[in-house]
Amino acid sequence: MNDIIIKNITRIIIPFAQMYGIFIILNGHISPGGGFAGGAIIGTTLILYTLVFGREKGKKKFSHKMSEISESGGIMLFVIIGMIGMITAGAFLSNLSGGFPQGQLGEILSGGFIPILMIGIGIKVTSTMISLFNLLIDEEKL
Amino acid sequence: MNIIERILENINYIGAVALFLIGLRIVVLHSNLIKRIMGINIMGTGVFLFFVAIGNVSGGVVPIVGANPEGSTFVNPLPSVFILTGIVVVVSITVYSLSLVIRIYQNYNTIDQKELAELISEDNNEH
Amino acid sequence: MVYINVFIIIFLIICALAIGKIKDLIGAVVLFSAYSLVMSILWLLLNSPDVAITEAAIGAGVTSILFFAVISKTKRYEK
Amino acid sequence: MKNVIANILFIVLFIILVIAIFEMPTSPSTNAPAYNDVVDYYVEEGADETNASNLIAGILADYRGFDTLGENIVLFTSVVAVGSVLRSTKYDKEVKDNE
Amino acid sequence: MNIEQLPIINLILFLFMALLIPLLKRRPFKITLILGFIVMCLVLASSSHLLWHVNEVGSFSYTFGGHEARYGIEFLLTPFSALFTWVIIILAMIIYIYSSGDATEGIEQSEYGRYYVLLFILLLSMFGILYTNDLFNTYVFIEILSITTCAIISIKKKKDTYTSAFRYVMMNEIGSLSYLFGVALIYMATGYTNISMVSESIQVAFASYPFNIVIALAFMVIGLGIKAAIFPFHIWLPDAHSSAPSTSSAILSAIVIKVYLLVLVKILFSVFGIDILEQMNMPLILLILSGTAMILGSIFAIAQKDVKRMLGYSSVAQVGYILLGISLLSFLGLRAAFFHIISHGLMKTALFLSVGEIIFYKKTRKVNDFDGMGFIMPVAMGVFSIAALGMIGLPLTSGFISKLNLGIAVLENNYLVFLVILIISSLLNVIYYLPIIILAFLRNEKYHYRMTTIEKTPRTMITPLILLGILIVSLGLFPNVIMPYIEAAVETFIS
Repeated sequence: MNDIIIKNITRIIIPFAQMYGIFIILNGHISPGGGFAGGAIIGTTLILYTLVFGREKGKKKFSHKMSEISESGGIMLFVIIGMIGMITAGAFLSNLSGGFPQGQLGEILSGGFIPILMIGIGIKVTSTMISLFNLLIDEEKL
Repeated sequence: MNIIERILENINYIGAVALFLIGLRIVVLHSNLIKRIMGINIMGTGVFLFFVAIGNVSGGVVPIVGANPEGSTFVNPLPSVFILTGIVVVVSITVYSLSLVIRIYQNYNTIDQKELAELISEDNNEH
Repeated sequence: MVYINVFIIIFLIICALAIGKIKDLIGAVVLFSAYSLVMSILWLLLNSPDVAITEAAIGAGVTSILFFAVISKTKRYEK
Repeated sequence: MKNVIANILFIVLFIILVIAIFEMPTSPSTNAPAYNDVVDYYVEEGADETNASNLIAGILADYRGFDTLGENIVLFTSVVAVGSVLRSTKYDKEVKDNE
Repeated sequence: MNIEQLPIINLILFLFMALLIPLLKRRPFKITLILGFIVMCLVLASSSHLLWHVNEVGSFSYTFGGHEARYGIEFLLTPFSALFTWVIIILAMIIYIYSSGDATEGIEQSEYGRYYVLLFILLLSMFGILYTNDLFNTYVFIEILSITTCAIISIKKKKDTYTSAFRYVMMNEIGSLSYLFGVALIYMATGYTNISMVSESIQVAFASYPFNIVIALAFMVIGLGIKAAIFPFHIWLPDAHSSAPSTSSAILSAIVIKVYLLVLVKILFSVFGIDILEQMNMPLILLILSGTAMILGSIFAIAQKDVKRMLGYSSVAQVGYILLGISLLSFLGLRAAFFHIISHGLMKTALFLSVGEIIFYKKTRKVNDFDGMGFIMPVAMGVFSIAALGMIGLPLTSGFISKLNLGIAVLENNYLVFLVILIISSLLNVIYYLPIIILAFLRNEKYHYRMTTIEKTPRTMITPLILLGILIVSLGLFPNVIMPYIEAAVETFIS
């Protein structure tokens, strides 16, 4: 696509949409939202970028290697947090009883591992959405 | 009329069942493969609507502690949790079946179930 | 309130039926997107905003884009 | 003809289900059987036990965190599965060459 | 680290292995295979220990996050789940060793990594399904299982795999969503998803809201029936089995279908309970389905020319046997069903793997081409014959014991009709299995000279086949080795 209006508007919109996605992820445990919704929003912005500026530029923003790392990294983070609970409290995914900091109810830093998990899920969903889109749209490299 | 009142009371459940069955009809009877995947999505939303309707409490508020006035009743949070999981699962299945559709189109040059069946039976007869 | 609910349900059912009937697949995806959006409004009415946000982002956003991507690589019209 | 029979079948099924719904505990109130002691526990203790003010996030990540892990595995699997289907390989080359 | 952590450690081991494989893709593939084998050995050790533990010390439950079972998710380790996870890991190891001998027919070298990722996630989901005691958690694992099973079919780059995988994924998804609808209805009436809590309160719910329970039962049985290929819903199975790679067909037919049947057992006996089932006449419906499956599955199998399709239809008939045992709702019936799940798992694995070897080296899948195959590939055909005789139900094989048990269970309930059906179905089995054995071994003297030109097959392919042959025969000779464990597993449902 070579339309200058679309390109400029996309450039303006994307940071705001990504900020909104990050806001939703970080506020997941104090207001409606969470990792899935926020991750999907950030994922759609990346898809929009790829659609407007082409596959090559999109690849630069979010490379294959990066998506692979965040792909397994999301689950890895989840399991490691669960294992910490297993070691400290004797049960997989122990939250506050596993020794995670409690924080102040209603603040961003609260809820033990919930914000960390939400960030992990957000990264995972983002990378999944963009890599699925890339897989579907990729030209056959023969 | 009594019956209309009852329908109005249970409209969400009836809608959920209707959507489930419409989705099922599209999946089973429609011949276009992409439409069938959409049917799966419609079926899914039907089930999720059923779950949400179970969790709803009229006059209730969203279960966020501290954001609501004292004494207000919370809606049931558990169905929402189930659906959040369910939505993502249905998306994964959708994407996987879409990838299969791309491959089927590349191999048979059609995404219509009836034409596909003919092509496959021709293939089998050749061997 | 009840009447809005009833109206939305009727809209959803008509949308779902139309998805089954329409011949143009792009149109079907647009209908599906609208369907998801209205569904998320309904879930907002039923007091579950978390699900509504997720459905609006995933159902109306990502799924539709993926459908468009696939239709662009296959056929647009069905017979 | 086949479609007509199927449509009638679906309509009959729909009517049966609607009649069944009338017998179900559908009232959107706290008296519904789904709104039981478990929900009360979540509402009363959930915020203290997880220290997250959004109860849904608390349940999602803490009480039912294992479901969420399973869901992440579904996403991971879907990427692997789509990759296994769509990554072009030698087979596609052969098909292209034949054409 | 006490014993209660072992189930979750099993799952984490599988998950880590699956995540590790993509990282190892630049190294020689042997390292991945050896690591995977080590993981499987570890899981086998821990499952064996768990099997011993639950039978000697007693069942235990494990809850996540230290919450009470009703508020969180619970793993329940009973003799049932311990026995069948143990069986699954043994069968999976045999198939794994076989597939490591680069005989994963039809899968390309570049896809091996993904194949093993999917295999380990498949094992994870099956373990999860058997361990978990939560209806919704079961749904999540069922979805993982269905997406991985479809993916290990479509990983083979051939035209017809895509269409059959597409049909399979559609059927699977209808099944999963029906199951989820059933969960919604049960949740609506009882307010729990934990199976123990549901079974405590389901009698009350059935008294006040019978429609909920009836429709939930219908949806769940249909949903799981589609996935387990119970008779009218079996249409996806022959296509999927015949087009998949041989190792995948073995996994599908020997393990995956059985897992869905086990979930069905769990749902029928633990969630609803015998009382409600009998009030709804559920056993009768299931009995009729199983009877038709036993006859029609075998008749369809006779008509097939493709050997893998034939084996697929034979699975439909065998699911009928298992369902017959389940639907008798008696101790003996369930015992026979469980024994048949194990013995059919062994026999079908042996059949698919030996056929897979023949397809791999001889590139033929027509039944008629098996002429003199016994002299060309004696080990593969020998194991095939043992397993086929087991399917017919000849003495000295495990198939005989399961049919004997099934016959006793049927007689106990005075269903003479089903004894007749059992015998007819066995005779039909004879019609399609025996000609292959005769073709391969007894006719065509001219092939004798080929004995000298036996194909050199890798040891990793031969060993599992011989092992399977030995297991089938020894299970037929000494069924009492495993019977106490099966009886303990049955006692978790019927005391």
